[in-house]
Amino acid sequence: MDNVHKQVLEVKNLSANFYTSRGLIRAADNINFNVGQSECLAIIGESGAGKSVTALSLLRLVPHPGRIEEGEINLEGRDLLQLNPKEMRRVRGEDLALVFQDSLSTFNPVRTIGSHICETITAHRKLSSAEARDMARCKLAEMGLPAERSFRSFPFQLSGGMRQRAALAMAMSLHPRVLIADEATTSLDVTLQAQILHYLKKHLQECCMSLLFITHDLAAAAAVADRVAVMYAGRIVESGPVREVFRQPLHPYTSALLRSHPSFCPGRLEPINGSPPDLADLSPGCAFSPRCLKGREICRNKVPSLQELWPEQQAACHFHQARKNDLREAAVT
Amino acid sequence: MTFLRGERLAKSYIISRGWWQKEEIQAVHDVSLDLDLDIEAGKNVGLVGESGSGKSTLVRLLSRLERPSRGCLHYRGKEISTLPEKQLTSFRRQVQIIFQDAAASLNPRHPAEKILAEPLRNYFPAFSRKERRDKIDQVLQQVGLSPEDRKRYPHEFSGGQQRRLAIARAVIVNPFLVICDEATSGLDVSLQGQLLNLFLDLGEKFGVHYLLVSHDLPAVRYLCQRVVVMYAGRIVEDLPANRLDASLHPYTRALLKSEPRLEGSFSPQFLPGEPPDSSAYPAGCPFHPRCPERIEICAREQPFLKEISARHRAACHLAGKQ
Amino acid sequence: MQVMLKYLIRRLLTLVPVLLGVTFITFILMDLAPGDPAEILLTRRDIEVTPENLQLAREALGVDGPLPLRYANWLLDVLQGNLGTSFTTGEPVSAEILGRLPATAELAAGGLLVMFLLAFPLGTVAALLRGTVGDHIGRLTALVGASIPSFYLGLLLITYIAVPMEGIPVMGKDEGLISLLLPSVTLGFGLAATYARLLRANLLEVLQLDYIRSARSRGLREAVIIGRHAFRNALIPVVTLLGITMGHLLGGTVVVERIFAWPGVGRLAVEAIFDRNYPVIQGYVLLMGLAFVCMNLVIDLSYRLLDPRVRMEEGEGKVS
Amino acid sequence: MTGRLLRDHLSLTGLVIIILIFAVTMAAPVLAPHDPLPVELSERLRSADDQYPLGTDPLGRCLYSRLLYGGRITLQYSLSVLAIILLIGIPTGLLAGYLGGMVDGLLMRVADVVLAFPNLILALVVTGFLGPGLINVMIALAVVSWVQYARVVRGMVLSLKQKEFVLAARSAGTGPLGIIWHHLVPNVLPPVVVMATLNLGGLVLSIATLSFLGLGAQPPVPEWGAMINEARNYMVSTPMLMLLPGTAIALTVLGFNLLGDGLRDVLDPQGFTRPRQQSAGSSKPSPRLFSRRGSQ
Amino acid sequence: MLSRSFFKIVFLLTVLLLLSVTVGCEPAEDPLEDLEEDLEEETAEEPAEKTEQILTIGVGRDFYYGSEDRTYLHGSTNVWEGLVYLDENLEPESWLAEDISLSQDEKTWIFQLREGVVFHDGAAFNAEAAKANIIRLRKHPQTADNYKYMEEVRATGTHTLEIELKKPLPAFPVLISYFPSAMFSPEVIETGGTELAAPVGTGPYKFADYSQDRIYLEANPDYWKGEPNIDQVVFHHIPDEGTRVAALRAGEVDALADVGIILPEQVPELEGIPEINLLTQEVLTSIYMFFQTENAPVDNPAVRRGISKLLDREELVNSLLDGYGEPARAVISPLAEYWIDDQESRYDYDPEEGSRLLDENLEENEKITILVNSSWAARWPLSSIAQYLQTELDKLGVESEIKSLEMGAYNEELGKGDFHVSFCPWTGQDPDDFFSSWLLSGSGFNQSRGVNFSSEEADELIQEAVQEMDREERRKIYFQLQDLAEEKAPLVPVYHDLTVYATRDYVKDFQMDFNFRPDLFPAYLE
Repeated sequence: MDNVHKQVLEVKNLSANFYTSRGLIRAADNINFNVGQSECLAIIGESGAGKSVTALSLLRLVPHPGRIEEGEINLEGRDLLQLNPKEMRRVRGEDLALVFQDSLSTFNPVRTIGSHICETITAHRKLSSAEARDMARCKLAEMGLPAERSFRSFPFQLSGGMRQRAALAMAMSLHPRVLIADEATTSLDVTLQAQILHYLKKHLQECCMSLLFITHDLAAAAAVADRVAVMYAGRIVESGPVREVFRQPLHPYTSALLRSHPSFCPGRLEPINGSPPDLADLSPGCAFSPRCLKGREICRNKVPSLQELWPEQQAACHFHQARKNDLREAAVT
Repeated sequence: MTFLRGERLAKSYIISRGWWQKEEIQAVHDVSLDLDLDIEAGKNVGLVGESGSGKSTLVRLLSRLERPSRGCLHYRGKEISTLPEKQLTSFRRQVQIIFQDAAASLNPRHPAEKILAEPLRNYFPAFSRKERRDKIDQVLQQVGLSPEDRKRYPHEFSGGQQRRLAIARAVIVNPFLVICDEATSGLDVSLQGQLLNLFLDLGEKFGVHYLLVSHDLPAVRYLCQRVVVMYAGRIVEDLPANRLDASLHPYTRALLKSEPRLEGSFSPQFLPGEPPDSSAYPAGCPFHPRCPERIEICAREQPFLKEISARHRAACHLAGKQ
Repeated sequence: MQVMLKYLIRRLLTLVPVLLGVTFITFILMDLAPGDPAEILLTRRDIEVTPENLQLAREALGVDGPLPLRYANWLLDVLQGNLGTSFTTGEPVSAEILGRLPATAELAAGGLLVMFLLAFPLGTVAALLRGTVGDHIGRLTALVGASIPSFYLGLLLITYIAVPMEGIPVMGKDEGLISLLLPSVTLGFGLAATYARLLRANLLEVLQLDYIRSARSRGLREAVIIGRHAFRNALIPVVTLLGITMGHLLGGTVVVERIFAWPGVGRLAVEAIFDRNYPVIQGYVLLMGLAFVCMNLVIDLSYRLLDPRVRMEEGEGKVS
Repeated sequence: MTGRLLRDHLSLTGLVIIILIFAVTMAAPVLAPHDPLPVELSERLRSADDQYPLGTDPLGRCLYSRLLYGGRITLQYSLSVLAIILLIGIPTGLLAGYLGGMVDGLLMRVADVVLAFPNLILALVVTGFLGPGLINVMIALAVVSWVQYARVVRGMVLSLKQKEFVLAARSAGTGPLGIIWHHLVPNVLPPVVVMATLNLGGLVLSIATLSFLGLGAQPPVPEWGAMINEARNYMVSTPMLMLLPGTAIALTVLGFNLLGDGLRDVLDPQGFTRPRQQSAGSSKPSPRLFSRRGSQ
Repeated sequence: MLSRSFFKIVFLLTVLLLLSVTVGCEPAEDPLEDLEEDLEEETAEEPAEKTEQILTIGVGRDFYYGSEDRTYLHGSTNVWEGLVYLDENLEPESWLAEDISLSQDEKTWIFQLREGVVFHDGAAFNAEAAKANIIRLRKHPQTADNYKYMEEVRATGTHTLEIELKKPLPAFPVLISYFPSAMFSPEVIETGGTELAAPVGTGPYKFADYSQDRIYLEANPDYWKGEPNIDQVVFHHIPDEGTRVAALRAGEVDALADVGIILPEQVPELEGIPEINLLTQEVLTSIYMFFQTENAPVDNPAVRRGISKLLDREELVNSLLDGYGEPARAVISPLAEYWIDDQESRYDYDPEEGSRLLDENLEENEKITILVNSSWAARWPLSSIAQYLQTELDKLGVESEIKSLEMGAYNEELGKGDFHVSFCPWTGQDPDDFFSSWLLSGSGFNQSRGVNFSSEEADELIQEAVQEMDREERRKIYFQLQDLAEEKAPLVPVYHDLTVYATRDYVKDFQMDFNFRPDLFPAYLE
């Protein structure tokens, strides 16, 4: 993997906890990753794995009753967790933008698409409303939307695909450094998903933007990402270049995921048994151990740490760490 | 004999706008579809289409939950589209349906036991209480739940378990055909995999055939031998799943191309524009505004589904001409 | 705008059967009233009941002939603004009611104003302080407020506020705006409680919606988020409730007017009911029915102004 | 479900208030030291003592006894009205919603017309025509209120009818009656219970209001609203006469409101009984981050 | 932001309400508003300059009767005057007639009218005008009875009016005193009919306007006694007794003056307030308990007497009325002392006797319906009395039911005759007034209140009494009639009213007479 990517966003030891009536929930536990310029990092995982909380943590928008415990979020050298609320507000939308899954609820139903984009622009830039409007129309057109009509439309008047593109236009209206797409293509039909993926990729290259692509759709991640991080029960269990990870998964969870998906599994599927763990009631060891076919004694007692097992490919698994040397050898030969 | 055959089925909804103004919305146009359901023709049939393509309406027509506005529905050679509910007992038992939203398809006020007993009581009134109970226990186990779950209410199950319960209700009466309306869409990968395998297993164990309605091509390909593609309320292509690569309709090909893949650099050749709204389907070939291969005739004339080769039908002016 | 106009026309047309129903009920009330209205009229006026007098009175009241004919006649009269004459004063009912209508309208407006002045700050503050002691106290206050019968509240206000305090009138509407104070409070208080609760719940619900999160993620100021995005959307269901409230409000005026000797139609109606002054009751019911229907129409229209989804549905937008 | 209700302090308070008021008023014949009706002029306006726990009213009747019996009457009549309303409203709504067509059209027209009048006003007028008296108040309130239930139930049925579980039941071979009885009724009832609880408070208020206006309870019947009306001239000299029944009404209504509010959260999460926007719902509940799962 | 949405809503609502106001047709011009504005302006501006004095009087009933009524407005408004009034001894007193005399044949009454009196519209008051009034009153259904013995009315001089009767009638001046001889300008009298176009009288105050429960009166500068002190008088109808008193306490009305205007139970509330003068006045009003004499079991006089015996009038007056009243000992008001015989009391409390009478004459399971007029109950404690009676009946095991109805409904119920007992206030002038209203077969109140009492003996005696020229003889006949009333008891008196009324302390020389008519002429504000 070439190292041309200048790191734009570096996340270190980020933890976000929820204090609920059912106890402490570690929704994001010691998360580390970085995203380079023009790079796309996909975070994949099943629902409840902590992907969305991680995304919201980056913007410091973890909903009540959650809060960020510790860590560092470096955006081009600034630690976002050290900023005061006003500075943080300037960062949101301007440097870090977010696109949600459900574009219908992203927009306030009683305001036009245009007014949403304009208010985003004027919240950060000192522009006259006419200038803001022009800018907004321009952005909509860039997304292949009929600018004037979509500008004046209410969210419910646009079809799902158009709306998602409008949401994308809104997020990109200020040329953010990093775009976080939280399940942005999930509920769309394949052809529409292809459209969105197309626009995302296009902007990635044209605007020197970084993309944090959060999804549970392995195929979409595979299609768009340069690198991928797999989350399970609030932790990153594996990360690495997308092809390596999908071809040769190191963590049993990753490989099980792939074997559950008809696109990646040629024969009969071998889905993971059981269901994702209850975050409020995690076993002390590896969270995947109860479902893991390779689970051992140590897996149930000790949390494995993320270690580089392969060039640029890391995994948190006792089993593989034990076989680390074997792997290295395999690589050499 | 064809198990179920729809002939020129059409469904339109009347939208009332006050008491003098009505508007008719066509959800399904002149759809002819036969479900032979043998190994050769396709034991399991996949119905693929994007949202708004009319597949859900077609499902409701085929399962006679709604009456078609036009056209006939033949069940084992017998026209049933106008039969009263009372004479549909055999059909109802043979054709079961699993909905996308499992939680909504389970009465929140009934425990699992009661949910499963309901079809048994209706279709097998001769069963004794004990027989019924045994049957319920057995099916619960077969779908991966335990007999202890009998007393639990739907909201006490996880999403995956709710789906299993819905499946159990469908298969408990030994149906011939189970229609799965988006039954695996929007689920986590592992759960989706589990359910797909469960379908396969039950298919073998009970001799159940499936009509899998989905927008998820990989899942359809995994489970089905035959794929029917819908667009704008019409069937545009109908072909064996293993011949998908040889599909002739540009829409089917676009669908296949839109699918993100790991292999090869992904540069989706995405379709321009939006799927048409059911209130205003374009004239001519409904796909022509988005079609990369459209020719002059496409805007004028609507192509009909024609036999290209054995078990392969397509509705495209270009199909079979190359 | 044309969509709006079309909608308005359509709504007005659908009102026709409702209004026919309303008038029919009103008419039937009079017709089914126990006793012979002609005889009642005579006894009311201390006039001897003789067959000749009865016949004269009957003709004057138009109470002979078969029912549909009488209804048609009555409806014609009503359309011309003729609601008959009051048994007690002998004045035309329409004049009597219209003369008192402004007072009732003032009262209702005052009640609404009080309601909003109380409900908005309360509801908003409670929502923003969610979960704190202040919120619980607010919720309890609101519930208690909604539970106090308005007649009781009115009496309490008279005894403990109006009488001891100089300058706050006990009754009537002679002192200008200040006279409106206590009746409005009595009328608006209970409703304010309901609205504060509703507004709080709506704000809380809206505040946790995705588009609020989206607005935050775009770096908008909190004031803009609450004002522009949360508040307006939280108001939409409030407007829906207004229709029901109008009923409570109109009903409430009856009680409040009686307690505060407010010279409005409500009091006139109660007196008429007690007096079996049927023409006045009939006029009142008709008027209230009309007013209520019209108000609901206006509320509907304003609802459409607030919520483009409803506005567009029939016109340009898609069909759900 | 009950657990959740009991955890909420306010609903619990409501429940306790209601139970207490029910218990106390139903036990009135045991608890009341005096007959609430006979006039004893020599005992008039006595202040509280051993014989009269709360003193006497202007006609020398024990205020405490009258309060107890008054509550009994209020509750009895409110419940009776509610029973009538439910017995008429629910079946009508179910049938209209399920059958549609003529029945539905007719119901909706009737509802439109009845609902074109403010509730209290219509009740007032109907009572006016029937003549004063509690029974007539009861009839008037029932006439006026059943429509709302029918309409709400109809609306619920219309929405439930499209729900997958009803379609599934058809597919499971259940006939119309079975669907109404097994699938619609159990799902319609909980929100109706909420509505009824909240409505009970409203009925208590309506009965008291009509009695206060002189249309309801006739003397010497000790109804709370009528008692306030009788006590008005003693507002300054003997305020207790008015304050006690007033507080009693407020407390009862509060109890029902608290309980109904709590029940709504438990029994009616879809919010059928809450006024909200019509078709296009912006308030699609956002997915909870951590929903409770059953263990597997 | 908050406020913008908020004001939008408020604006919408305002529009909505305005709309509701303008629904139908435009509200008629409101002369009252101008007047009110005038009043407000003038009171508000420079209080030092004593411009206009306004007296607002709270009353418990509407004094505005309208054009079809005999007098259009109640006499208490001081707008009109009659020919004759009564003095404290209930003897005829001159009013618009300076002098009343009787012709030789005792059949013609000669009224010498006051000179220099003009109606509010400027028309002169003279014999012709009076004649026109008498002709109208005779035709008017409400007063026809008072003139039933009249043969002819003649204007014999400019100010001499002669009324010829069919037979001698010593009580005629009394019979037509106050209301039945009300004089209105000939201009407003409908020719040949009975309606009045407007209440244009001769009194110290002129009618200005009626609106929203208020009668607005202006001083009549041309009043024959001189110009009244107070410039404007407003009669404000406040039906609710609590509101009335509250309004007086808050100073919104300057006086409460009418019969029964303040209930005895409200007196403690007003006592001890230095700004309020509490006054009492013995009035001609008495409270009666009457029976539907055709309905079993009260068709039996013994039952009626029995029920009457159950009422402890002494206790009732002392406790329920706090002493504001006089326990009745005769059917006639004690003000008419002369006509009452010296018997101690005809209506004393005797529960044993009552119980015996009821025991003997009442069958099992007979239910007594007690009707209460709740409009009156806002001025007299009729409902309490009814409940008291109910308790007393209950003690004897007699079941009863109270029906409380307002005026209109009450009258309907009386007409239907579906009741046994009811209570009413009644104000009489002279004994004949009482007997011929209540005991004469088919006569006024006897019929309209549903008593339906009929007795030939009574009829004869009443006829006889009214024609008896000898005062002493006449008195004896009335004693006989009182015996008969006691014996038959179609109605029994409960108590005689002692009305409590009140003014703010700055209202001076304001007094109500036994007819509860306040004399507004001398009154002034300090």
